Amino acid sequence: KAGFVYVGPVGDLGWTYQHDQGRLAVEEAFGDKVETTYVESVPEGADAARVMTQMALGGADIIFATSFGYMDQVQEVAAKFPNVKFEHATGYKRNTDNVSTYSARFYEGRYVIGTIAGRMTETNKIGYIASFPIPEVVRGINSAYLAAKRVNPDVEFKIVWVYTWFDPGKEADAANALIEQGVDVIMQHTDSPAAMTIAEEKGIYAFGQASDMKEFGPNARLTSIIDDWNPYYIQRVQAVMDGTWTSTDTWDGIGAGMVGIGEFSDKIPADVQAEAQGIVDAIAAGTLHPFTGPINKQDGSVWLADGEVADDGTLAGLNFYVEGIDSELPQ
Amino acid sequence: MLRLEPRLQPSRPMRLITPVLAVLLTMLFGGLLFAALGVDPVEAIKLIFWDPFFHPTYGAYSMSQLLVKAGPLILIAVGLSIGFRAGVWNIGAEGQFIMGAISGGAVGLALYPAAGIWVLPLMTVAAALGGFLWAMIPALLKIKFNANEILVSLMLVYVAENFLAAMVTGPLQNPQGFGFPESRSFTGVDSTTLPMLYQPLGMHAGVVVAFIVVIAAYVMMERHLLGFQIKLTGESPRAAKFAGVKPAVIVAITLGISGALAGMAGLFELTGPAGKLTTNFPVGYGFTAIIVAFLGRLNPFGIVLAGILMALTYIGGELTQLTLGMPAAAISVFQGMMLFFLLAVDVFVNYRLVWKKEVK
Amino acid sequence: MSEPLLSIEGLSKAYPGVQANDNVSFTIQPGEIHALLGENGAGKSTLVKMIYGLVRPDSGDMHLHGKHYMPHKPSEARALGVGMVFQHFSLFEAMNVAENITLGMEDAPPRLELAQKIREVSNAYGLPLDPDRLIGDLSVGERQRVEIVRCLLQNPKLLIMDEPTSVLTPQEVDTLFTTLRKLSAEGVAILYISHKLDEIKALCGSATILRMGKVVDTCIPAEETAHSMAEMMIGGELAMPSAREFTPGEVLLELDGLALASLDPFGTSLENVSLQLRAGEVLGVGGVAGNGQDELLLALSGERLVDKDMVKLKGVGIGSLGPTARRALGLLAAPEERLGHAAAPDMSLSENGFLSGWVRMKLTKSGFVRRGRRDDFARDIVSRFDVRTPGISNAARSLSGGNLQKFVIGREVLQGPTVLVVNQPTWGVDASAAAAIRQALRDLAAEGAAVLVISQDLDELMEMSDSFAVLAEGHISKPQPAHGLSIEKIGLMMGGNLEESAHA
Amino acid sequence: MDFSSLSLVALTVSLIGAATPILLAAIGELVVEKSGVLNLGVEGMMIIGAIAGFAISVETGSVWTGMLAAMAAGAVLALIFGFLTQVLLSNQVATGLALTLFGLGLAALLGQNYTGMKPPPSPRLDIPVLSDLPVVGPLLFGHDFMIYFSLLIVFAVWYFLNRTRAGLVLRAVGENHDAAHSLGYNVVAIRMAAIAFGGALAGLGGAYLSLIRVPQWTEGMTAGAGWIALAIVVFASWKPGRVILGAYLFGGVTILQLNLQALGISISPAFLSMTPYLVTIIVLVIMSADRRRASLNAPASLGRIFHASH
Ligand SMILES: Nc1ncnc2c1ncn2[C@@H]1O[C@H](COP(=O)(O)OP(=O)(O)OP(=O)(O)O)[C@@H](O)[C@H]1O
Ligand SMILES: Nc1ncnc2c1ncn2[C@@H]1O[C@H](COP(=O)(O)OP(=O)(O)OP(=O)(O)O)[C@@H](O)[C@H]1O
Ligand SMILES: [Mg+2]
Ligand SMILES: [Mg+2]
Repeated sequence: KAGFVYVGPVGDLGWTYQHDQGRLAVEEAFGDKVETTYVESVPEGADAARVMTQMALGGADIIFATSFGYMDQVQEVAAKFPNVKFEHATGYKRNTDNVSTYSARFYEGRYVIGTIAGRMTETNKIGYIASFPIPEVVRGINSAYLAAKRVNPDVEFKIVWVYTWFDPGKEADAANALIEQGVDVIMQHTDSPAAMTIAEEKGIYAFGQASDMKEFGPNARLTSIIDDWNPYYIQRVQAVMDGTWTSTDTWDGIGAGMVGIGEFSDKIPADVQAEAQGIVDAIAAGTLHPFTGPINKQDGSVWLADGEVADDGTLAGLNFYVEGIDSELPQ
Repeated sequence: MLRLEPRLQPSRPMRLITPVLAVLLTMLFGGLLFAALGVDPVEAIKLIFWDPFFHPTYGAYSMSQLLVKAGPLILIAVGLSIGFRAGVWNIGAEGQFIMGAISGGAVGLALYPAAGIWVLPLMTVAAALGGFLWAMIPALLKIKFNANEILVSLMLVYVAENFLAAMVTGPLQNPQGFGFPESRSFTGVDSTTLPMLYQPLGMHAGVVVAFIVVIAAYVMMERHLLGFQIKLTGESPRAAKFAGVKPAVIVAITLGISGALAGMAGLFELTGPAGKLTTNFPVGYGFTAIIVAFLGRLNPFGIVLAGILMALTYIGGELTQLTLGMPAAAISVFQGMMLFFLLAVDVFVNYRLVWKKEVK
Repeated sequence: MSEPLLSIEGLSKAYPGVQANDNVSFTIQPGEIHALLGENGAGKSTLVKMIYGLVRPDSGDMHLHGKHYMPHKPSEARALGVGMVFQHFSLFEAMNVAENITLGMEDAPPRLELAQKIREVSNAYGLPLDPDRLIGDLSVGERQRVEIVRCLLQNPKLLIMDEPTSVLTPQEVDTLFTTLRKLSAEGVAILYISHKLDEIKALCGSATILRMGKVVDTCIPAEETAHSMAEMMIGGELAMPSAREFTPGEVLLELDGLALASLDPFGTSLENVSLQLRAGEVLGVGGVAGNGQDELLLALSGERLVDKDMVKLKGVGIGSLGPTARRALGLLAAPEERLGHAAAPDMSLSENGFLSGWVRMKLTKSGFVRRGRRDDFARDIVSRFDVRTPGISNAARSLSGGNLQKFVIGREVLQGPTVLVVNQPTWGVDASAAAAIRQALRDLAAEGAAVLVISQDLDELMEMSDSFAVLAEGHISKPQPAHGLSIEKIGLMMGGNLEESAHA
Repeated sequence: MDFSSLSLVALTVSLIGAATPILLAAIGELVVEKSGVLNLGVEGMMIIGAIAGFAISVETGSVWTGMLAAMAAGAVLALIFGFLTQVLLSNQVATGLALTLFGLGLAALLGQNYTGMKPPPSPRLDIPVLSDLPVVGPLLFGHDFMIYFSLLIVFAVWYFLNRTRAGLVLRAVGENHDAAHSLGYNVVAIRMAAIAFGGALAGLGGAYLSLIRVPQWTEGMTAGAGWIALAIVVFASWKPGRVILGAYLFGGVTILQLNLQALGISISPAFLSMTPYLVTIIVLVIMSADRRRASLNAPASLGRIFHASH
């Protein structure tokens, strides 16, 4: 029996939606052998602890807590139910050995779309709709910027922080504001497909986020970064059934299939498609790491020496822009 | 023709019957809604109203969570009800809740890592003050400029939310938190953890404070001159002026009290169930409390029952999601219905239904 | 006699707890001015509202011009030639005269044409009106003109007037009577309600008297005295206030250059109001409503603050003190509006007693309400002032106007004030209740308090006051002995001619 | 910093888009308040309009039908409020809040099967030659039809309230319901009609959001717009023309802060995000400070319960 705790509604077409796809994949894979339950729109804090406790009481063997903000509650409930396995997405605490954490290296995907954006922009201005200044988002901006800069030295990033994960109206306004600044490719780190629809309407390019979003921008969408939790969820549920489940910290990317790159649009010229595919393959093979030196911090100081690769610890807490981004990181 | 006819005095029996009637009507129509969603209505109603107490597996635990959920609702709603009775419509308690948590939290973080039993009381005072001051903004703007407090207090909720975001990515951010937008955990340290007094009922110190406030509010409203003046202001502002009540003072006092209580609720949430400040810290207690205040008929003891009833629909609602796979939205609709029915049957307290035939 | 214009046949109407009208029948002839008399709550307004289609009777029938008549709504009544001027005006302050008139007409002509007609008709009947002025800016007399002109524009056959003169100057009353007589001569019937029996005598050709919803008598007013009509109304003997000697004592209240800007966008500001009030004295302040009466009461009750020395109580400046402090010192007040100002409608009588009485009657102890004493105080008021109510836990709004007024006055009188200020103490109150209230105020003065009575009712002021002053456009005339003032002279003063009095 | 790239024309065009849902809802609420009723449930009616408009457009393939459905849905929801407050005499503040809660929940429930869908495209009114003119082209002729419609509605409301007898009656009811009743007007029926109209326009505002501005359906997508609409009515001191000013000002501040960010200005975005709300408060204060003017325009019976005894 597997329980899923979601922070948003399953219909958000973004973060929660993809986790729920994972749950459905589990049902699909195991059929009658597994029963899944979920509670949606669970606020972080006491409500999350309560829902997880009730799931545990209700006999769940494994519980997927799919928001970073559930971290303390996961530890608390896990300590009370040593026989239940807890999987906490994007967290970093594993206080008891029945807790695993897992996350995806979305920055790898952003390196791919950064490359495409750098090639596709004609105005050399790329827009970025950002939610909150947290390491996850900063990592994505840096990665995309490094990739774009590499293929197009003239490229410039325009970043708008909307301070929300989900507000279609505001995201649409932000997209419009960016377009007015001459941006012709938009990336986003928010959850709704609003920016995609605006891009479609205004005839510029954008990338799907979390889910493919093709239906929102048949012309605008170049490709997408897809959260694909299915393999991981199936594997973890299988492990519980086999009794082989252990506490782990998983941070997988393109290689493990946790980060999917959507189908390339035929708007992308063949050579760029090939270049992007090359990057996908190289990252998957482990031969390319987006954060490989020489990289300076925004203030010009050296972050990574030539050939040096950022360690996961630094990446996990990344809180500065790399050199070249002409904007201040809100603190 | 059916007509409503005013009663000479509000009916006492109706005061007691109508809430029960409203809940029964909600069960009936809610059941129809659930049936339409393809869920067994009897099972769903039982899960919401009965199982949080008596379910063999969930009951004991759910019961311990009722007060945890109801506590902040009651604390905020009692404060709001005092204002509502004076005709002062503070609907920005959510903002005061946030600002209370921020100010109380800031004091706790400033003292970090000092330990001592005085830390938590000091934080509570700071939180009350934070909520109080935030509520003073609409109060002063109303007093000085006649600005509508409904809208000002509401706009300030959005301001407070953004302020919270600035704080947890700035001054109050956990230096050891890997850059995540959150403060240190308050529940990790004894001196900043809200004591849990009786686990089986989820009775933490904040709930106890809420109950003390309920009693104090009752005494104030029913036995004290100030309570009389507050009610008088709401009933008849001009008569209140005649009686020597200064409207500005009542606006300031009632908004101040509700702000301070919402601020305290914010701190109890912070140092208890929530544990730390994040951008997701506010979960709407300030708005739900408005409904609780009306469900409880603006009476402190009524609010206790209403708060628990509301908590029941949340917790029971989760059980229906867990066991019947019912969508969360169905529970919001259910809660909205309950409020509609309560407001609807309320008319019978002051009016009676009569049948009159028409003359040609 | 010819066929009656309107015949009323057995109309009955019950409200919860009262039979407002009980099998009422009478007829009105064309061109007749017919009075409807009765105590407060006798059912006069209810009856005329049924004629106007605003209230549906429980049973009974009516005929207009011999045809079955039972209007479902006022527009039907208006269409059949029935017009009505309400006891409480049905006007919209923030709108202009023309808009207000349009609202009361079925098929109002376009704006310009209507404005023209308003000017014509209003001038023809001696009630000139400017169609573009805001109602809020008009005096009460002018507002009433609007109501009347609104009816006249629709060529009524029957005009109902519910207490139209309670707020007019004597000159305005005269103008109104001229208009009504003219209408009557043109064949318009008038159904006229008033508590002012002298007016009834002067104006009406016949009268129907109601008591507790029933028709108890009819009479020809010209053949009766005011006293005899009053006794028909109450069905018993009318107590008249006793005569009283007045020996002025020390100065208790002094107003010195009192000035106060009105907060009401349509109110009048007070300017340089000065007067003295001595122990044992009843000072009557006359004047048309809307000339600063409300502001004067607010300045004295302490609801509005002024400079410290503008108001002195026993020589001590108290202008900057609020109502509570003033009460503690002995300056009490009873405002005009009973429900919503003097009393909170939905609160019980015991709470309403507490409302102004808690300071002097010591109804609190360290801020807590002493509920026993509070209830005793309310019970005391109810029994000493003959307030008719089932009990002190009843809401203020459940009382009839006259009874609530007795409660309000009683509440202040029983607190033993040094100075009591009352505004319109008997407005809309029936004869016996009014007599009781006046007697109580005079008794208070006889005991050595000073009483300031603001009123629009000149007869009342003449009957009660030792000295008299007039408030006009925010200025007050020099108080003079009431004794020996002529109605004409007072009328001129009320019209704003304060010089007349100052030189007199 | 380079402000030259901040195009006023483009800014204006997009602020109009951002302001239109608020404008529609606010002008509807203005009529409701002019009749003496305070309906705080605008947010709930908007979101119901958003989903109803979206769902019906998707089902029928016609944006027009969707818009009509949104208006009907908003009106129906408003009539629940009307029934409770006008017939059952419930407290308007509490009922309005309940309406918002109910509307948000119901919309989420109804919208479960519509997430991720794309509505049919809405016709634009790009007038071929005119909209290509510099400056005036995009400013005057480059909008979607709803923007013109919203301005038309504001004008119609102004005309109705100030130039027609029915409008006069509506204002009279809001001014003094007892007097209006004495003159024989059916206060409850008139208010019900106003409430339904307000609901219809709030619903239309919601549909604008889900069909044109964002075009998609997502839960909670009104994100507080209904509350802003309420603020704008006070801000406009109950005058239709000023509602346009208020809505465009709010839209303008919202858009401007995003544009300033895109320009790279270095003010904390959290603080920039507060500005629309702070500006609303400040203007509210300025508008309310003149007590005489405010009290003349404010419907005197606003929020008071009316009960006619017969
Ligand atoms: N709408 C109502 N609901 C309940 N009772 C009413 C209503 N209107 C009048 N009454 C009651 O009916 C009775 C008659 O009232 P009505 O207003 O007709 O008296 P009136 O003769 O006009 O008195 P007044 O001289 O004070 O104007 C009173 O007891 C009054 O309280
Ligand atoms: N200072 C106080 N502190 C707390 N409660 C008080 C205080 N003063 C009065 N009360 C409460 O208020 C109520 C009425 O007060 P009190 O007994 O002084 O008035 P009373 O007129 O003598 O009333 P009763 O006739 O009922 O005894 C009582 O319930 C009393 O307990
Ligand atoms: Mg009457
Ligand atoms: Mg005692």
